[in-house]
Amino acid sequence: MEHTIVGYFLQFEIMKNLVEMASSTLGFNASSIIAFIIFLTASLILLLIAATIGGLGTFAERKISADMQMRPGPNRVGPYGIVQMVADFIKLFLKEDIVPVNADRFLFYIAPILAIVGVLGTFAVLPISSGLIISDLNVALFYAVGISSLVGLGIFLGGYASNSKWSMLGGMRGAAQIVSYEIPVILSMFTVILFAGGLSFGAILENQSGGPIGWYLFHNPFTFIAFFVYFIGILAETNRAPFDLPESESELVSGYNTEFTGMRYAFFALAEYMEVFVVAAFASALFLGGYKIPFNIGGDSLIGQVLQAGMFFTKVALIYYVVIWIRWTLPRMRVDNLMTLCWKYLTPIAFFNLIGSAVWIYYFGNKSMWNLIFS
Amino acid sequence: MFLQVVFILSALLTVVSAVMVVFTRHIMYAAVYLLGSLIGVAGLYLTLGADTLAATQLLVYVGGILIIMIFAIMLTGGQDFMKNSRKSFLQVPFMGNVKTYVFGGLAALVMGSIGTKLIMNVADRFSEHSEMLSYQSTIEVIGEALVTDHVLVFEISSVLLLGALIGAATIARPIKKQ
Amino acid sequence: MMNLAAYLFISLVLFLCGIIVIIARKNIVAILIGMELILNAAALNFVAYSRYVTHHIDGHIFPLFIIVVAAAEAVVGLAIVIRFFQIKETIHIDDATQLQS
Amino acid sequence: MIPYNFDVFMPVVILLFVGVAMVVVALIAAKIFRPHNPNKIKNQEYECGENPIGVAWSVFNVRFYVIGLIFIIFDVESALMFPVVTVFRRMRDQGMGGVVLIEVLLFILILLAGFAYCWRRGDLDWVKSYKRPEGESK
Repeated sequence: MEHTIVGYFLQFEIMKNLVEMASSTLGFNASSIIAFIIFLTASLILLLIAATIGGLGTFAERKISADMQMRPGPNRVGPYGIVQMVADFIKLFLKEDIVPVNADRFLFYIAPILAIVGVLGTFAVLPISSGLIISDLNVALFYAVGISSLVGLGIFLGGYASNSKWSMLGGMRGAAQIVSYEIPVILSMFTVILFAGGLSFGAILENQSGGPIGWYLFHNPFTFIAFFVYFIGILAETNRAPFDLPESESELVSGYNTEFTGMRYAFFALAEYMEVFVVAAFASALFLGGYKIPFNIGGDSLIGQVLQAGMFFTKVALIYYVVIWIRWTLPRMRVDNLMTLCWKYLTPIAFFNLIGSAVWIYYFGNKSMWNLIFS
Repeated sequence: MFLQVVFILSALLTVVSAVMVVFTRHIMYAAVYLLGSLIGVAGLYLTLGADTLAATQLLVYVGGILIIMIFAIMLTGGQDFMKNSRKSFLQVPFMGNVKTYVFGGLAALVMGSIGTKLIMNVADRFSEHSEMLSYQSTIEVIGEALVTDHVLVFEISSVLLLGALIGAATIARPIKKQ
Repeated sequence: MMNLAAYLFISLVLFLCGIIVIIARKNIVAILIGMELILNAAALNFVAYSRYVTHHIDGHIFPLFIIVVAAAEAVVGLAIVIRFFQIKETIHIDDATQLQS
Repeated sequence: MIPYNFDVFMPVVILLFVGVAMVVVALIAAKIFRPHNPNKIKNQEYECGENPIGVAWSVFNVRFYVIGLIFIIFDVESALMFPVVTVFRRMRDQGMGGVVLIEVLLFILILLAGFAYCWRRGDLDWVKSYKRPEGESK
């Protein structure tokens, strides 16, 4: 339990006393129940944060794109239009829910659930700060990769269930694209896991330090390449431009979510924006030092936790900005170029990285190239 | 306590989904119920302390096998689409009739009684008080086992995958236009 | 309630469902789905025995390779199904009577 | 040896349930507020204003399946590699690095052989071009 949020709370005397008190009043060991309550509260808070992040994602998207095209963007609702996302939510909440008469109703209902569950499942292992990681499983990365494959299934079933040609094309493309780019992404993760020697985020962040020199990005040439492979891969896995073929609005109306209205559409959009957040968080934890701050200012105290969370969100926001920047800069790829890029460029490069890192470990162990140069 | 709750939920999900796979009339629904069953089995693995296996189950089955099964359904399910209604999607890939279900039920009855008889032998012997594997995480133990004791099967599995890749790619390659 | 017999019983139910699917269905893809159920049942048995009886990690290795074999089997099986469909325009199992088209 | 503590998986299960509950609750709550007046035109699937012809569940191109099968082989490969790459550094520190490196390289190279075969035969190409002159037939 030591790598969970409950473990962090149990450091404090007051929590230990609370557990003892509850155990004595209830007559059995109450640590499980206390843990459940803490986990449930944390999960619900996280859900609110996630929904806010999703909303902020849409807002940031519109504001940054407006900035790049030199127009104001949303600016009517609230200061700088920041309440726009609430207005959007209310609008979507009040929209009529239309299920096409020829659609497959059962799959139409469960497709958004699959997409949301696939993203929310990964939130359990999100390393926000050293204490505020809800549960740092020993197979955290493996689990996250596995559970997020539900998103692809949700997109595919959403496209299938609509019984519309646009949706079907979008869903097929989405599934093919998401599964294809999973391979370079996983292989780039291997490059880091080889050096970290563990799948939990605690192990991955253990050897990284606050400064850029301690990051895995600049650990050696192979991880440097792996970062870019990973970054391109996550753009495609989350259906972001220039890989937004499943919902390319100029050819496929809106792709797999053409027939979804109101809240159902909102859940697909939310899942997409939250997934961008999650993969950006993983990118920051794997390659950019995650929540580590230089010289470990603050330590394990509460201030340290806040600083770490701030560091984490800053890095994620930067990656998020780059993702949006790319969207408004590059034109969309053609589908054959997409597959060529995945299978003929990224996958061989990722394999080369994996082999190279394994050889590096064999000769130099865990030493980074700075260690080798300056020693 | 929590262990029992997860066990009951996973067991229910597994069994109900498996039964629904048997009785649904729609091949796509069968695949979706299979998804429920697979997730339930992953939950059962968790209750047995096999976290690596649960993650593998999710990654390979849900992310891989299920998706290509749905691909295969899409690639085979749609003949006579344009002239028939969507009824054809339910009927053309025959999902069985009463006769076959009777045979299947009889076979299941026989095997089920034999299996129950076998299970009865161990019914009251291995209870929940027997201790779990004392690994915090199975992944490192499995990793060590894969490169030491079980290295041969590890390498042979790669040969198997190579054969499957080449064979399937050769079989499924589009027919060239004559 | 959580003991070996419970897991074995769940595994038995999965296995029987797979058997019924294989016998009753006439759709080749559905038959492959039934085979996945059976392979899952076998893997669950291994893990349950390793947890309650042998207390050894080998019970976790075997399901890993069962999953590998299941993937290989699904890939090749579905490739054959798709090829069969391209030639015969059907995936009814009773139409698969000839080895050579 | 630390005993296996199942409670660490609690948030995973909770989050999965919360995810399902969120969708269901939001849809049911929205049902109270949202209007509901369907008509025949509105309930059609969208086809740019035309009346939709047929259904969308048609037979797709087999290249989706080819991509899927290459993917699943490498998916399984990565599922097997996850435990191995996790212990690789530790095994090297224990002095078994060379053996494990050779094993891993063998594993990857065998699979890369299949990958190279698929590449050579053109299974990785989305648009097939057999590069055969127009008049020539096989």
